[in-house]
Amino acid sequence: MQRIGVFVCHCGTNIAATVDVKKVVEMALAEPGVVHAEDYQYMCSEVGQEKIQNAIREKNLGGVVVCSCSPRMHETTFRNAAQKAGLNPYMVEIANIREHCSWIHKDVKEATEKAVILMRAAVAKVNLNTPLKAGESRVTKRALVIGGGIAGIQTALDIAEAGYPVDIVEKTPSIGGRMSQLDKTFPTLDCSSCILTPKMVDASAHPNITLYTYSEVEKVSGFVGDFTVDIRKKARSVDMSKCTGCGVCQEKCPSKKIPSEFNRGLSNRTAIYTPFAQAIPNVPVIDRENCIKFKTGKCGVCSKVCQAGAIDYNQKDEIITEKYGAIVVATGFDMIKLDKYDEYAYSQSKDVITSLELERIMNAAGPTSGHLERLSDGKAPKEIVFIQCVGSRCADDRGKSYCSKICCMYTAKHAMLIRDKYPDVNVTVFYIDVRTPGKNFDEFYRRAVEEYGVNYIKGQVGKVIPQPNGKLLVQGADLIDNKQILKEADMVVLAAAIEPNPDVRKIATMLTASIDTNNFLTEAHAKLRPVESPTAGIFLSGVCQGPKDIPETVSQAGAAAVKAIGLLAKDKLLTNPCTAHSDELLSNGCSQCAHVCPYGAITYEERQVNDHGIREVRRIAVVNDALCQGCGACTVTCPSGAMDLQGFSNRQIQAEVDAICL
Amino acid sequence: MQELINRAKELLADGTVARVLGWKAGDLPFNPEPAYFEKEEDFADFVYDGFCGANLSKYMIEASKLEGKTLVCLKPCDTYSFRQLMKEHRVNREKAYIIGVGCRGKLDVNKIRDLGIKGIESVQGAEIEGSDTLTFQTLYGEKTCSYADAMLERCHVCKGKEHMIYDELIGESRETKDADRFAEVEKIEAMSPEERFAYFQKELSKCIRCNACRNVCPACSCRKCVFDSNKFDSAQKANVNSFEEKMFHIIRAFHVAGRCTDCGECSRVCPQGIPLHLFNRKFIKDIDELYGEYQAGADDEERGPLTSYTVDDAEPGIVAERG
Amino acid sequence: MSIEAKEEFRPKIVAFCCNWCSYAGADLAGSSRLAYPADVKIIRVPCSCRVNPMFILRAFERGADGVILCGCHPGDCHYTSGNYYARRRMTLLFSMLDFIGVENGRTRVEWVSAAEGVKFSTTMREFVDKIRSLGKNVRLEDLRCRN
Amino acid sequence: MATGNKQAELIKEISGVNPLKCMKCGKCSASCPSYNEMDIKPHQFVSYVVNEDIESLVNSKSLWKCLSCFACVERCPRDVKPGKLIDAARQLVVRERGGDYLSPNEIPELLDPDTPQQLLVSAFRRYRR
Repeated sequence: MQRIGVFVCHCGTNIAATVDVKKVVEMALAEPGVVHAEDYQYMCSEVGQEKIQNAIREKNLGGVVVCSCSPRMHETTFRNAAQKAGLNPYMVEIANIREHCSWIHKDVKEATEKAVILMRAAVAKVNLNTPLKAGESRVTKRALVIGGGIAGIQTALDIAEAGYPVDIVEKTPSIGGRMSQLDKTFPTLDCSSCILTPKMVDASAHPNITLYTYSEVEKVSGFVGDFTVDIRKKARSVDMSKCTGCGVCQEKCPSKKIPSEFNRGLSNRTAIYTPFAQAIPNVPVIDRENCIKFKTGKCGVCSKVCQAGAIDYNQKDEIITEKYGAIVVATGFDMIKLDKYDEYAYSQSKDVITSLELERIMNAAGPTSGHLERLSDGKAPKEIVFIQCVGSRCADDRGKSYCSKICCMYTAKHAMLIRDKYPDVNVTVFYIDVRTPGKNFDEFYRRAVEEYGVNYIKGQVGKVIPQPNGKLLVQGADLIDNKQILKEADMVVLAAAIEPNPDVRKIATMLTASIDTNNFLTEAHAKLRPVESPTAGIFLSGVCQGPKDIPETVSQAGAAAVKAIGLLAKDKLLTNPCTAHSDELLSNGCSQCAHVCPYGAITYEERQVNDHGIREVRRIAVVNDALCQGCGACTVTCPSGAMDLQGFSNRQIQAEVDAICL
Repeated sequence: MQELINRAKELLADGTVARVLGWKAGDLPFNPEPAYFEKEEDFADFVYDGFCGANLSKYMIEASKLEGKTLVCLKPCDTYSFRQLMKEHRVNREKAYIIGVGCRGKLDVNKIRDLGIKGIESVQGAEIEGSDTLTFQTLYGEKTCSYADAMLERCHVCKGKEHMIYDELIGESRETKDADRFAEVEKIEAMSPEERFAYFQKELSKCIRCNACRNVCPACSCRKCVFDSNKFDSAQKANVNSFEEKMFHIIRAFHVAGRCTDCGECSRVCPQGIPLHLFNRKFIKDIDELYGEYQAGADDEERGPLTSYTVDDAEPGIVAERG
Repeated sequence: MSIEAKEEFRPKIVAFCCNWCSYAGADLAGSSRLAYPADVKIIRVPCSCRVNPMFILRAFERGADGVILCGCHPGDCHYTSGNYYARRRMTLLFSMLDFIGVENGRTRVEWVSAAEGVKFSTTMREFVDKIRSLGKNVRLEDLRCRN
Repeated sequence: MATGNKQAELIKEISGVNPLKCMKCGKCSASCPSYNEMDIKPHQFVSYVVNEDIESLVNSKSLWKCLSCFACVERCPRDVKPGKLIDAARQLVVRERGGDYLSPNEIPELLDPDTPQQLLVSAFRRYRR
């Protein structure tokens, strides 16, 4: 029986308000094996930790139970404190009497009773704890960045600057991502490609960065410090080493009727194309679905006109397998589909467009080469209406429940740019609340209202009716003047909600990174660890973790890079010692456990054993501690209980069950 | 049977095998016992007839450790168990010389007694080549019954007479399947929960924890059973109350789930006549329904249903929906 | 059972929560102050595949009235395949318990992600109500452990 | 006003609506075809119920101007269903003992050509229930 110390935390009033901590201490002293129990206001504070350390030294404690907040918060804190006092850190157990007790039960008697039971369960578990020593595993000094937008580029640059090799995997033919489609960026209105292209060039020129464009991650195995990733480099049908980027093939390509994804389908592109002028790498890709050569076998104009002889029709997809220590997800976002929002007549009229489509229209390299005109008849619009929160802040199943955060700012930007370039155009914005928090953000919005006379109306738009005369009748409400507004507009711009890149769920499954119901990757802790996934070795950069604008994306990208560098800088990683262990006298060697092990950590050996006098060679299961992550699947498949998990052993969990049910 | 004995003697004589694992006549005409035959003369009381229901695969676990090869007579249903043990590396294929013996269904002495035939002194017609009717010389005169009426339940739902693994075949087999394998299970499933609970309470209360079912089951062959070790703090020598009766049989069925070949030995050897095969067959029925037909021991590589998964398996809630 | 008897019957419920998703979901339910009855006690396990049927039977033996196992949504498991194995094992176990006549409402599996605090607390409240309606566990209990 | 609180609770119960979910976006008013005839606008139904000022809601013109076309219920992003709220408020009046409300057989005389068809449909729907 261990000598156990129980430490009950008040957590200020978080616990003490509904749990009678004194009673818990009193009941703790009554538990067998408990030789010391005390409570303190903030057990996780320096003073609190010292109390634990003193108690360990004075009372020669063999085990410590801390009744406090969730182990996911301070388990490491208390384990380190115990280690400094000479106690093996894995002889510390946490009873979660805050999130699982005091915060969710109002009745003090009930909450205290439950806290005592949880304390008893933790004491029962600590009684059977064995001292464990964290193992070590090596770290591959290479990082992988999934997604080549501004987030991926910034993270890769920062990691590369620290001297570590980085690979960027980008699904589209060029890096640049969503930002490359923008015209100007708030709050400083500088041109998006002017500030992005230098970074793209740096990324492609940096010796430590390797670009895999037109490629996707196919398979990820392994774990922190030792990921093995298969990257599918899709066939570009162009030899990147030979192509000089002259662009002749794109001019001569006869198949010109393919909607350009880059221009959101507002203009067409050829079968062999680079997404935009400043594309990096500036090497075109043949879209095999629409290329006449691939569909019918005829044509082949591009290979005829190409002086460099770079066209190669039978180029095959290539699978590159690489080892990485850290993986950063930077998969970015897209606008939601508006088919469920037909009250805005998005699908009925070409003049109802989304803000991203407006970005392309106002962009000099866009479909209308920068002239603001209606897509239906090409005329210059006189009346433009912006509708905010289309699909955002919607609790129904049509849209997204969250606020997309960037629409108020980019709509103010659009309004300001339009009023500045075309003073005679009237701009009206229907809004619920204008949310422009941040440095110089509100001043930016006020400039749009005060200096450029953008007409902001507090109230939503009920419906948009395309009129026979080609105009759009917008029926909205003005809640301040309590009037219903009927406005004829030439163009309606919808600030549609944004959602994460649709195939991030596939990537999250591959990385075993947890993901929420809105497809945003869940961070390890919303406030304290926003750029790390709970899965060790996986970091989050950019909108894949939540809606954010470019300044935040870049700062988060840098943070993710620092976290990754922090990991790569280590030569050795402490591995989780709670791994499986096979008892050689009981093991049947029946290989059921190897089938369920996700990490292939179990192998079999013919070993000479002495089982109470019976000396024979037996086939024994052996666990490789470096690979085992401690999930415990093998312990249940093993009928005889030979396979057991250190730290969560069969007897420990049974002891907890007993303590709870008595 | 004689052909089997001659072949066995031959193999023993020319040294291909060091011993022969078969059945030797017991003290009564209807309880032959598995036995080793190492010398010519032992074969005097070698027997292979309708009462030899024992599945000899499990003995091969220990026999694989002995010197030299062992000749083993396996009935068609036994061969599934042997292949399953091979898949789990518990038996050594090279150390076994398998003779696939013919089978026309095995007899259940309890059924014979239920037919009112007691005090049996001798039996005719039970031989492998025997007839379809059994004649018994009993203390109370001569009694007869049909072979089919006395057959084990498992033979009425026999998985087929094809031997899964053998070195040579001796003797013909005759199809005996004339019932649906899951009929009994479905009959119980159709009962109300209270009736089911009462049914199993009655059946399991007879359990005296003699562990015969565990000792005979080829799938239930851990070096040290979880109910005997301190690994789980569940060491139970005897059932103290109804919970432990249920616990032992549920956990035993769970441990062999996906590995049980439905050889029916557990029910055959249970001295209390508890239909233990119902537990295993229930798991087999669920596995077949939810995860696709699977017969343990029918192949060498495929992973068992409990050590594999598909992304769209049924949710556990399906049990509640089925009601 | 009369209403009063039901009121003072406090079920004992054991919840096995996987460390990566449902335990974090329970924490989120806690930090969002989403109350659920105090009869539920949570045991942290590395993954839902760590829960052995013997633990569940052990809980019932020791007097638990309901056992719920929470894990990551299939596909989200931190160990890639843990919850898939748990799903098969629990389906078979629940089917066997139902087969021997134990009320099948007493056991349940629920997939709760780290972001679903609301779902965690509503699931717990639903489960406690279900167990209250089923009453004391008499079919799977060990009289010696009746305290 | 105690009765206001009781009436507000009654309205919430009949309509099954939680008015606190309203984020004041005004989409219901924007979609309302008979907005201009109303004195209390659809987005105000919600705040009147929240502030339990049922008296003025019940005596307002809007009570009978609402055509129950449920455009506001269809479009409300927060699922607050203002149409159901005013419907419930009408129920309060309709269910009042001795209240001077419209009885089904009074309708034929009141018909005049330019009564909007939709009003008839919703009236029939109301009294048929």
